[in-house]
Amino acid sequence: MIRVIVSRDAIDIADEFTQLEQGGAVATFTGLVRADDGVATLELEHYPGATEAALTRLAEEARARWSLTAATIVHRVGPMAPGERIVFVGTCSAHRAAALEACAFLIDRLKTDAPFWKRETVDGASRWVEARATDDHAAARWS
Amino acid sequence: MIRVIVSRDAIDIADEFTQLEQGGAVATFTGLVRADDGVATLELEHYPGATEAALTRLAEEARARWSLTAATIVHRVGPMAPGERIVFVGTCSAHRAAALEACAFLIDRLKTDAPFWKRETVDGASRWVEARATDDHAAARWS
Amino acid sequence: MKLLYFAWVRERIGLAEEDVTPPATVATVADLVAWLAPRSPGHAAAFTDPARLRAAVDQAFVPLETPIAGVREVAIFPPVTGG
Amino acid sequence: MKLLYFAWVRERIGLAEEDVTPPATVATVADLVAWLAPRSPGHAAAFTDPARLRAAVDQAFVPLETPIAGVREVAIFPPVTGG
Repeated sequence: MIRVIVSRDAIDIADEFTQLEQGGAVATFTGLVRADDGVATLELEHYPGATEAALTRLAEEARARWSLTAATIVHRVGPMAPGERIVFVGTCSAHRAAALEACAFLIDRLKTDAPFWKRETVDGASRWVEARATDDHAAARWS
Repeated sequence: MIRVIVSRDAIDIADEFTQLEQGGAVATFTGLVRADDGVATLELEHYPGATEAALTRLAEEARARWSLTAATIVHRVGPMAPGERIVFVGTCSAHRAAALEACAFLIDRLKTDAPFWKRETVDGASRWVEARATDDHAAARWS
Repeated sequence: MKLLYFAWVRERIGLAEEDVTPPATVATVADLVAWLAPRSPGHAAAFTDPARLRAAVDQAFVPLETPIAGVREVAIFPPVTGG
Repeated sequence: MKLLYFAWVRERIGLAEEDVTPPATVATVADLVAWLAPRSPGHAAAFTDPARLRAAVDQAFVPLETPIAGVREVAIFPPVTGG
């Protein structure tokens, strides 16, 4: 089962696990708003329509490549506070190596292939987060 | 924070996430009792004392090697039904690659380094699960 | 042709979207960016450095050299920073 | 010396643990296994094939060639299958 959600709502981990658990091995990655470098709020902008299509393509690619029984991508948009979950990626497979690799693939590629933009407020000043070259490298190792 | 639990109780995912979320990136692996090959029940035996020590050593090793802010290993013992969670491994780090690698390390090494034994009941017959050579290979790639 | 702008591209231009009809000499996304730049001080500010821009054509990510003949929607934005 | 047995080793022997005092000629875990085998038909059945056995000495996993002089607790069991 492919599940792709782009929403302003908080991510419910217990509910996501219930949906994912379709086999013997479940791997997940969760990204949280950093609380440690003075970020007061984070705001996520996205490209409606194109975002969901990009995430669905990624999930379908992972499902085919690693024979997954389930793949979930949930990404929040809108304003968020430090410590809140921005993104949740989950994979389920009969085999643990497949679940783990597919999960790493999804989060690496999501960082470079999905149209999201982060805006941070630090010490009262708001700025767009710059893309990092390390994300391109992480994504490139899967192709 | 290192958290190691060996218990007959069901694994509460939402609670484990709350304990793990100590940084920007959380990776988890969850193993479920397989429901697809006729297994009616699974029973986990362990070596009390030695189990907790082995899991704590593994978690400490992962924390030092990947600079984790949190590492959790929860392993159930006793009888379990298909679909139930046997094991939960979670890692938290400032960086996603560290969290993902440490999580894969923990589950690979746990399979070979912790004193658990599985007994399955299939079609009314009970048998001890045989160790698999692939688990040794998966664990060896970390040393 | 519908144009969509995101993040600081949107903010500098002051518009989230607009409709334009570029001449036939505007063949690629890069040509489009160069053609748009003089429309306003905001467009000029957004399109100063094309190396910092990315694009999608009909919702697919593409290089700026991609032809735009016949496309309905072009989005122009900074490198993505999700996840 | 306290001995602990797990999984099918425990089942075949019919004991989870026992206390033994092996002679000084029993130097390693492998020697101990050979010395224990004749104690009962259950011990013999459990220790038929030492290649299928693993051990821990004072709760640390060790090869069967490990010396046991001075140790308090030896556990003998099949390869582990957790996770």
